[in-house]
Amino acid sequence: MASLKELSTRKDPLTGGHRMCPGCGAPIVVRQILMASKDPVVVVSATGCLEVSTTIFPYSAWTVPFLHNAFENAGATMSGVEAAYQNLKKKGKMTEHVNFVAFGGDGGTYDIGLQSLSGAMERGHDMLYVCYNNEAYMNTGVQRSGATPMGANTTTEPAGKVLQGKREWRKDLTEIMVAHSIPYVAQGIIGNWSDLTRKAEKAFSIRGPKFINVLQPCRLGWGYKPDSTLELARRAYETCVWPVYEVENGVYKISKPKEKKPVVEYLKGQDRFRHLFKPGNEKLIADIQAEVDRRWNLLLAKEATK
Amino acid sequence: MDSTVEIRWHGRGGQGAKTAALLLGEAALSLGKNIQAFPEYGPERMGAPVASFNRISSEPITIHCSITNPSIVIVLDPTLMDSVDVTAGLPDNGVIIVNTKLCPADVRKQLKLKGGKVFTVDASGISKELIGREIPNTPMMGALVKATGLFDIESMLKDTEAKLKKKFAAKPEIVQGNVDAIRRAYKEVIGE
Amino acid sequence: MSKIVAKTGNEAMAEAMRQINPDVVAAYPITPATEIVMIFAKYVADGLVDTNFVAVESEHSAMSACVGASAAGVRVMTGTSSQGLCLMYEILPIAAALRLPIVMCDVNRAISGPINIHCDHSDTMAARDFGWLQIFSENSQEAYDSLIQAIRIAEDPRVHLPTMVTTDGFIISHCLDKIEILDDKDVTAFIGQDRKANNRLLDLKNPTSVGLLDLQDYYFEHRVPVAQAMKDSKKVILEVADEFAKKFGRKYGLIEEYKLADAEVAIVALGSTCGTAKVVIDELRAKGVKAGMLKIRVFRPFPAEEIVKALSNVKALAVLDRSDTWSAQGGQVFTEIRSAFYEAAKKPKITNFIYGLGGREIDLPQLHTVFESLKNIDKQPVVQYLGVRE
Amino acid sequence: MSEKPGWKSLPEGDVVKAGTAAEFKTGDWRSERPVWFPERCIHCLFCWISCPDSSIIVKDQKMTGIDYDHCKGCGICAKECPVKPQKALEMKPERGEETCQK
Repeated sequence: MASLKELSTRKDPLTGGHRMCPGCGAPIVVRQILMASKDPVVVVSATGCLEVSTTIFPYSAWTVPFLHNAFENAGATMSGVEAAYQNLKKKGKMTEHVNFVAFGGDGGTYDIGLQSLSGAMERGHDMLYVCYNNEAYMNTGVQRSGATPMGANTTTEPAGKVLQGKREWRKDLTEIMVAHSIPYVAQGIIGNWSDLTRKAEKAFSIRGPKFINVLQPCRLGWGYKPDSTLELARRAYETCVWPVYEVENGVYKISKPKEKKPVVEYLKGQDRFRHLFKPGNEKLIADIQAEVDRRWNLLLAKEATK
Repeated sequence: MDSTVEIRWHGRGGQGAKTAALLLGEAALSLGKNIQAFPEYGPERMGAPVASFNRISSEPITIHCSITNPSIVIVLDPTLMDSVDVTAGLPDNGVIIVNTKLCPADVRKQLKLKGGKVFTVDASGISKELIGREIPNTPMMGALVKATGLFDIESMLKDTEAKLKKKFAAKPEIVQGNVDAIRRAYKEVIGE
Repeated sequence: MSKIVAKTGNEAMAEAMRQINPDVVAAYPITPATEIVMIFAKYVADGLVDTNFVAVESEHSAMSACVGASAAGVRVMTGTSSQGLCLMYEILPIAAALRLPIVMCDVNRAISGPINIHCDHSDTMAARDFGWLQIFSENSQEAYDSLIQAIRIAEDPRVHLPTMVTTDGFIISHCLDKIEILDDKDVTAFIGQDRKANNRLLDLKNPTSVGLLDLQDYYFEHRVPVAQAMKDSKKVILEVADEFAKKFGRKYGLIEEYKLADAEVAIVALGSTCGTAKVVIDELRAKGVKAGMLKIRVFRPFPAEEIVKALSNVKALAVLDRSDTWSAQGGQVFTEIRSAFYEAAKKPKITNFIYGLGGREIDLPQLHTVFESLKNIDKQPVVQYLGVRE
Repeated sequence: MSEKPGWKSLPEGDVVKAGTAAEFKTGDWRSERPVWFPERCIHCLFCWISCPDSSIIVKDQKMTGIDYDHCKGCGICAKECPVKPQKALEMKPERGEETCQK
């Protein structure tokens, strides 16, 4: 695995001067994933925070070839780019190996782009799809997505006098991707660069479709101080709210925290969960803990069965 | 259009420039004025320079183009003066009100401003002290009323209090803090 | 050597695609266009083409993959119809704004609802404002010839716009017809071996960003060039048609005039109806009626000047639309032709017949009715629905 | 608006050369700035790999400074700096406390 010193000699895929919020995690995901590639990369991004803020004409923060098409079609768009590349390679017009990486937020991946992603994975294109998952539609103002956790306050499922934020458990997209039987699926966080770049390196070493789901705290939508982006992600890992694991050819490998902390440790630092701590909402927190435990145990069982 | 007052608010994403314009618009409406309040929409994020606008008139307002020659400019963040041309389009008899600890003469020098009237107030300090957080937008409304005489401060406070009470039903302390901050800024704003 | 063969419209288009040998095809099945893709997929399976065929999971993804592949710099084709085209609508203007010369086989079919698989022009007409060139075909031969020409037109640096070539669903797509197929080598020579792309996404040495966010200060400047390219494309279409005529003998234009020179009554139509109308016109001419027809081959760009010039001596004109704008003001062709005549000193009286929706038969007696109505054009309503029960 | 190019001089099709955002300065977004203390720095590069704005300058695998033209002052670098007891990066107010002297 490449050391930070070694990574620092590679091309930074992004320049400064983009318009993401101070402390935004999305560019950190991009940098850690793409710098893991020794080979040239070509990027497609779904519409979203990352895309609008990095490519305001005539300013592009991408130093690598970049294409944006629309919101729900990063998977399909990359399918076309990759097919073109395979054609050029077949005809001897391109020789160098290229890693194709598509980025989508959770809205563009879990929800509106799921069909396009599923199709691209099923067809076996040689590409890595990375979901920079901040658990809501942040670009349009913190609306709930299929990735939003139960209880979180969003603008389309707000906490109010009667309802306490999102009423449904989040969709487990990573397991949906595992069910595609693609060679490599992983969950990671920002805040653990060595794990994330190792996973990206692993993904780049495998031909075929790969998927990595990266939890990326959003200071605007989650509500915390901008310097805590990485720390908060690590809290999600330590509480097993966001398990960090990989599935290579169907075999599970889980990174287990030294000590599994209670979910409260994760929830309490965020404005989006603040209402859960009001008197009367104790059961909601207990429910969340129970569901986190259930999913964690299920995952452990999957690892155990091999 | 002579009866129309046009205002431009400069702030940073997350500082409440848009909210300030909306609050001012609503206050002016309840004082019997015709109003518009609109933000500049872009992909800018927290911390990025943003602007928002008001039109206030005793006549009906039908115009829907952007404001290029505001008679009043309010700067919520003094650091914006380094990078944004906050005085752009300001006429010679215009008014600029800046949230800063500096005095008007310092601001005039920094902006290399020849005409107009400069006012300053430490809205950040006031909000920190009275609201508990740095949200300079509401105190700046008090400074605005003092500097321009747009409306009667007590009438405006009454209306804003009612609005805030609705918005922050769960946090009454914030409402009082905001009202006090507006009143304090009204008193403390310095002109030339 | 060219050869005369029997082929349906779909087979003819698939044959043209084989000869064009595009680098990437991304497509999804939909009646009545499915067959084009099926035949082409077999060519891929048999190694008759070098194409990377992406069998996507929807038309939205088909057009999205086409945009990706075309931005990568290669020659890209697809085929669809009706709801499939509707599902592509979101991506069609992106292809145009990115100036990607994607070529599409589009088989005209009614749009839902109610669901209907048969011919009308609603799908294609609703896509008229997305910056795609639109070429209509009267029969399989025209579809075949136009598809080959479309590659040249779309890839011309003066154009660089996506292009759709249409046939009428079932009426042409599934009708076996006699057509002349060109020699493979001649087709390759005509279109050129490869697309000469600019701004290639896969140019790793000169990385670019493609498809940026434009705010108020740039969006307009990126849309207007599409209009200019559309304007400039008229000349290119005619140049390509001339070269095609010189090499292969069949002549095409933006419009086709049928016995219009001295016509007093005339119709305007697109697609397969034009062939049927020619028979009616011949019958009327035999009876001494000075009847004629203007066929619109190219609807985008809209050949307004050419249409006005060709019809200026006509006294009464019926525009036939196989689709409706639902504006209660007539069909797309009608409203555009009326608008084109606004400045003209000499103009015919014009009425509109909307006909054939959902594959409703258009036959000789109905077309005779249309011509009959032109005798009393002053008494005709502006818009009429032909052959609909009240 | 006047100095921006017209449509006839723009490149075809909504395309720009890579990396032009470097010309766009976001340094003025800062209210706090990271200050680097080279003598404390162990060149672990945690700050560099964690920076959302590519604003930690690394040369020959060593931290050499901060790109204040683009740094937005989020504070992640200082937070992630592992050096103890005093971090090699500290957040300081962007400007000194200036007050009205009248």
